[in-house]
Amino acid sequence: MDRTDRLDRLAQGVRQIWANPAVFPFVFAFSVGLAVVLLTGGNPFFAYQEMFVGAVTGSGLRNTLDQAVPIIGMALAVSAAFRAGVINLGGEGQMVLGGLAGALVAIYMPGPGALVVPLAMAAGMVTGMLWAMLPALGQTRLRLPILITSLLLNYVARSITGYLVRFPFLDDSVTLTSTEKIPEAARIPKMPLFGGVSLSLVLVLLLGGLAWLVYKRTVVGYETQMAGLNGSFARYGGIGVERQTVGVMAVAGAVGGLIGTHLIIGSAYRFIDGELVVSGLAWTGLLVSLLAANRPGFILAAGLLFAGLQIGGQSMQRNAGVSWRLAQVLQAVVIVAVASRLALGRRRRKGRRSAEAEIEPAHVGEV
Amino acid sequence: ADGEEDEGIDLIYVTPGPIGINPFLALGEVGTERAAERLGGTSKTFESNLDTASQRSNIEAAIDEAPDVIVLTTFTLLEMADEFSKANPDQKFILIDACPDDPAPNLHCGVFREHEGAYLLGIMAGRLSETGQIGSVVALDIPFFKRWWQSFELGAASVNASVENSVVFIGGENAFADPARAKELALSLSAQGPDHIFAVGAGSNGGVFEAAGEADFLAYGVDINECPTAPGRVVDNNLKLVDALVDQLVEKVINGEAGPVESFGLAEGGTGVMALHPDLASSECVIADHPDIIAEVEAAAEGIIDGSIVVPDPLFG
Amino acid sequence: MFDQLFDGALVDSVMRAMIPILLAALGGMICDRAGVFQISLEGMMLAGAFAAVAGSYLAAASGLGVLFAVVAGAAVSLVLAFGAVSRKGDPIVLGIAVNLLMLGMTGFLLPQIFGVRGVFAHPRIDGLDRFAIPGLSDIPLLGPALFDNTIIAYLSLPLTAALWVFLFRTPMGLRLRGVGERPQAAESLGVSPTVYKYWAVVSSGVLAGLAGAQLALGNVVQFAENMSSGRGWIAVVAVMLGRAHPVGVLGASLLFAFSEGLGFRLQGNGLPVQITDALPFAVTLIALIAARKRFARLLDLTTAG
Amino acid sequence: MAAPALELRGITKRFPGVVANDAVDLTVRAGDIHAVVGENGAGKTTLMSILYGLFPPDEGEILVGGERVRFGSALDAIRAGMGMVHQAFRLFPTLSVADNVVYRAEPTRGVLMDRAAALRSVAELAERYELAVDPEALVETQPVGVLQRVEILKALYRDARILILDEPTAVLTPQERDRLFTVIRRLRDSGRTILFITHKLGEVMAVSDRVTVLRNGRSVAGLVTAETSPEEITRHMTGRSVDLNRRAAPHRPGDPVLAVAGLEVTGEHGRTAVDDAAFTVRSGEILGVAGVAGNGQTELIEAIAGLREAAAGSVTLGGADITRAEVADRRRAGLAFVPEDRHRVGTSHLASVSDNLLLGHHRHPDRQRRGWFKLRNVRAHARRLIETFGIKAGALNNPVSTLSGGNLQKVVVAREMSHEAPLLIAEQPTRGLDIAAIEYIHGRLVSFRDEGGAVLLVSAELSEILALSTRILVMFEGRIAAELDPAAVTEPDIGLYMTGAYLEREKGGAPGGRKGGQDG
Ligand SMILES: Nc1ncnc2c1ncn2[C@@H]1O[C@H](COP(=O)(O)OP(=O)(O)OP(=O)(O)O)[C@@H](O)[C@H]1O
Ligand SMILES: Nc1ncnc2c1ncn2[C@@H]1O[C@H](COP(=O)(O)OP(=O)(O)OP(=O)(O)O)[C@@H](O)[C@H]1O
Ligand SMILES: [Mg+2]
Ligand SMILES: [Mg+2]
Repeated sequence: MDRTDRLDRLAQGVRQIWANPAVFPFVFAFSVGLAVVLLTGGNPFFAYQEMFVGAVTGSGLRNTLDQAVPIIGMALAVSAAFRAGVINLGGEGQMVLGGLAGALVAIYMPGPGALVVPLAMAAGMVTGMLWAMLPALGQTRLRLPILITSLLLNYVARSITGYLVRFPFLDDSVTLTSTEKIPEAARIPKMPLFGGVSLSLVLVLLLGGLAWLVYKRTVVGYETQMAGLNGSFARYGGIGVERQTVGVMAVAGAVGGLIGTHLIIGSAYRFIDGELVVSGLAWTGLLVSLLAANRPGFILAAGLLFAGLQIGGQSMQRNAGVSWRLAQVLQAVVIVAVASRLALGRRRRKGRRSAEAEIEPAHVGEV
Repeated sequence: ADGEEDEGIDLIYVTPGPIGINPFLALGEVGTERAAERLGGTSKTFESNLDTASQRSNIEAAIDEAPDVIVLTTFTLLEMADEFSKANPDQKFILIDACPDDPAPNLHCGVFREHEGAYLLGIMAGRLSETGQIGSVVALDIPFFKRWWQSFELGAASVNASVENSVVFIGGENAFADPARAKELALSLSAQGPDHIFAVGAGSNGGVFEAAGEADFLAYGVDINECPTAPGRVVDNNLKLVDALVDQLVEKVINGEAGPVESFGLAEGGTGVMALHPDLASSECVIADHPDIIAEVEAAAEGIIDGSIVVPDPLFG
Repeated sequence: MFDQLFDGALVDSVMRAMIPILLAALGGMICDRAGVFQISLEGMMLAGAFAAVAGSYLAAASGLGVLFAVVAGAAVSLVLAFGAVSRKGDPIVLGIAVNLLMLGMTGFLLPQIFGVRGVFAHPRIDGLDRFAIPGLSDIPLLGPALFDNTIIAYLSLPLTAALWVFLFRTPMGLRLRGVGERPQAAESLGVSPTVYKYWAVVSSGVLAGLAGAQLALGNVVQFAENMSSGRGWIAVVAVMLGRAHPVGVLGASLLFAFSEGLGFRLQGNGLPVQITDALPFAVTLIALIAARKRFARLLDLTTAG
Repeated sequence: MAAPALELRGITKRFPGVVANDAVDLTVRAGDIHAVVGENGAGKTTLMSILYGLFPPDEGEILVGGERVRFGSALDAIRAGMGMVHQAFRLFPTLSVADNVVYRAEPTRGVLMDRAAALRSVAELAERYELAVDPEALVETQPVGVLQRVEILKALYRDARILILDEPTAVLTPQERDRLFTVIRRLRDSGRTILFITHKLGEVMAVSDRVTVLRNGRSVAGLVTAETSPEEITRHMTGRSVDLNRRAAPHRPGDPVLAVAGLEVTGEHGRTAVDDAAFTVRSGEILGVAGVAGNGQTELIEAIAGLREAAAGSVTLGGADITRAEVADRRRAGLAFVPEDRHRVGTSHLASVSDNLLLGHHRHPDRQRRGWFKLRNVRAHARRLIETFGIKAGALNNPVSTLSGGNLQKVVVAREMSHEAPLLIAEQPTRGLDIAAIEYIHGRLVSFRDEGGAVLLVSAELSEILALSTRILVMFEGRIAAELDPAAVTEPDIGLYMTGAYLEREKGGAPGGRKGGQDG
């Protein structure tokens, strides 16, 4: 076999990889980013290098893992609803209210950490759950779409927490609108890993595994998925879709509240008004779930990736002078590319007879 | 860098958010750069993006580089400054605008007595207001900003006991950079009577000044001389000479002369108003047309400096 | 107390808050009628605001700013059109992604082009002039708001009426409604749903771009990161609450703008900001509940299966 | 002789994995009624869609009046004089009849629509062709028969010279069908050419001049109707001959399984869809429910299956009152259900074949324990059904949308029958299926009955009702208009009840049964 032949085959192989429908959206997004940086006079290769280095080396790795905890957590939360066809945009409110409830228990509840921490988590979960059930009941009882009400309730949740922190639970010894500090004993400990990754990482990994098991192996997982794929079919088959809507929202809210609690008693150590909202973590988690088509394994991978993009983006801004917003652009373009089934070469959109197993484009409620 | 036996000193300035939303943050950068230049070294700026993850990763990246001093700003970074200074005893930190209760020996705080300048602005408003009503448009309802709006009220009351004060908060998604909301609030505030409005909204202030042009009121700015952005509509500003403070404090820290908390007010030249500034004539501030009030303000400033007038700090009693 | 709350300045403030929401919601309404669920109004509005400021700054002329805004809104809308119409992607996923994309892109371009972060204000940015219509602008209470305003504001109310005529009295409007209701039926009569959906989405981009221009060159004269701050989402709600009918959309936009303006007022009257901030959203929720019988169609659009 | 009205040469259309049309030739003489027949999936609809410009052929050419044409869209086809009435109506429900007709060819005054002119021309057209419609009525409020007239008016309004009708009779009563045939003939006599697609050979014989048979995407025969027979056509369609007239053997029913009493159901727009329905279904019998679509059958079935609330009355299954029970409880009480819409209700296209076969008895103790699936049993169950029912499916994990229409229906039937429920509701179980698939499903229903099952069969296909039922109920305007004995009635008799024709007359004259909804 001669050289050019082999080169041809190599080129073909490379093409096969990057034109692969699961890979191409990333190739596309990074190409868009490259073009944008070039056009605005930056050096994209240096920028990408700094982004990568910053995300996986030194304290960057720990920060990436720490950032991945809430992203994966919120993605898992939203996946519970999305795969059942329930469009929950209220993750932020569920997270913020849960976070405050968890913080209050951690601050005011006396007792040993081993008791207070789980209780704080439980308080966060219950609060997030109850809050999430409001739009769920709105949909099942009043026929108000969850998509809209859950979104509007985010703003209400902000105001409620803002009020509570500003008035009854204000720590007036600091210059911020904030609760008191979480006592050392009531904090989620760090693991001796890469210089102190939060123990919550284990928690979300377990949650991911649990989600995988439930989605794949249980009757509930099957029923929720059937409802997400085709509500009429599910109803016809005897699945209580309405009750299920309330159920998956409750789970999504509980997990959201848990993550909110983690963010306060495992990371910030105070509930500062507005801080959780500003982080945009609920939205990042939502995007991760969409990208992963609600599949837990993919959520872990995509969550790590997005966390890395965010942390690496900071490093890129520090060292390459390219705004971290590029990371946000890359995240969004990946989703657009996947949702649009972008691909190279052959026509991707097969007719209804296509049996090929390909990465399915992100669909709310469709796995 | 890397703290080896290099000639000059290295400084890293870490912000809690985008520099553009707050002139205050820009001044911190100027001060850091100036110090580096004066002391023959280099400086870098790590700009965060308002969320804790980016702030944390920037501070850690700064610590990794082990510069001579890391300069942090605003109360937002208070917790992290405390945590990281205790965790890295060999690294020197400066924190501007806030201070933990028991700062580590390697953490040096620089705080301003903003209430002194705000008090002086209050005197101007108390004298100039025709409706006897004044107001403030403040970014957030947090205790820190009481130094501005409460002292503004106090100053006004000192010259006009019957003055009424109202305060509104910008809030919303983006309080420090939402000029549209600030403008609406200012307009609705002015419609209720106040004709002198204190804009304590950093990047949102532009909205208040635009409102001043549309509804007939006069505004007051913060941190820098904001009069030129809206000539004829801004009376004066509560200046915070962050650049000077950072510059001085860096030098003190390098020379080992800095205490745990350095407070800067009128006496130290850390805060002030344009009325008493040498550049008043070219400032485009409305106050320049009122020499009588300037005289009164000057007297009050002297009283504050010599202690005959006490402007209480609304934050700590 | 009431005369303290309600006066000309409140009307003015309500009008200013309403115009961007109304324009974007009219765009969303057209898409809804064409059967495309449009939730990227927020992103397109932001793109419009950025482009408006950029154009106005570069040319020192507000006209060019508006043109830039319209082009930017339309360009961004093509992402949704391509993804949702040509590629049959999920419009909800695409809409959320487009919103994030524009937040990132404008935030990225701001320092890259103008060297500032956060807020970009500059004397070169030419704001939209307000034209007073002599006589009418002197009408007490309503005059200044309605007849001393920017060109975009003047456009928006007649546009609402024009869209009503377009939708319900012209052949194109009939075809558009048909496309939204039964694309196969339209296609079998030679009307291409794809073409109509593209135009609908691009129109919404143009309108959201205009909304952004009004925000950044009319309401204020500067660009701030994330300055649309949720108005696009409110427009989505307005489409729903107004049942994709021009009059309903106008009413819903007005309701929201009014409760926001009222919130600002109430804060001046001593209500805590934490409560007044929630007012427009709470009022919208209550309006939704009151009008709940009517949302079956949207519910079908937004729930899988 | 003049050029043929229409000529197709070597039309080929491939879809991924299927050649829907394979070098099809078709010549249609001007002024003919030309029938096109073929089994499911033979490619009839595809061919007509190509002819109507909905998508381009991969190969081949189309000649209209001897001229080569290329249709980029339906608009080109309309301009060339084509008109099409689709198998599934393509109307806009919330628009008026007039708007539906003039759509895309609206009369205008300036830039505005001239609504008065639209109403006028639709009314005129309707009168000229005796197609009674109310131009101002909203389409969603109109019965099926009217909808079809609207479809035909749409084509006539555009002055279609060649009119394609894809399975137009599937939803009509025999009487409506006869009226349609009159219209078709009148149109032919006015010089138009008609292409007429159907599965029903009786219709071919009754109305067409010529007939083309498609099989597996090829045109296998072009016949003159007068010179052929149903048997010959069938042979061409299937490559073998089948018995078209099998009737169920008489059978002795057992105990009541389902009892419905005084049932009232509210339909769309708050109207009473089912009014005071009462009947019983016994084990070992098939109770057929006939009626024109839209007379309450769907609502009746949905109320029994728990998909729609009953406004009054009671439903008892195996002795238990299930009037207000949830779907799951009804299924547990012994109800299986083959729904009318297999694409949207009976299956979930994106879900796998295995998941589709599981629904409804996924909580069966054999398949799960405490909420955890016994995956091996689940798979075995799916394989067993695929084997027993001869479903042609690839891997178990393939999406069910990869199956053909007949196999999809087999999935539904297999799943529902394997519930071993005493009651099986079968709603339009063979709609649109080819003869072989119909035979198979009929056989299954009969053996289910023979094993002591009770079947409630709803069908618009009178031959099916007659062939399978032990007793027949006819629904008209939400009421049970008659209970008939299949041995004593003919299709036209049932048709008269279906249109309410016998309601006016008092009892007496009606053949084969009694009026009213009493139990049998
Ligand atoms: N859009 C499409 N994509 C993929 N395959 C298709 C498409 N349309 C039709 N087919 C397939 O092409 C073949 C011919 O279908 P067609 O609808 O023309 O059959 P038909 O003769 O009209 O059948 P029926 O009697 O069921 O109406 C079938 O196998 C069908 O599944
Ligand atoms: N929405 C859909 N998605 C995937 N496949 C479909 C869809 N609709 C129809 N099909 C497939 O296309 C083929 C032809 O479709 P068609 O609608 O003609 O069904 P059908 O079985 O002929 O029903 P009917 O004649 O009663 O309408 C069927 O075999 C079916 O499997
Ligand atoms: Mg067909
Ligand atoms: Mg068919």
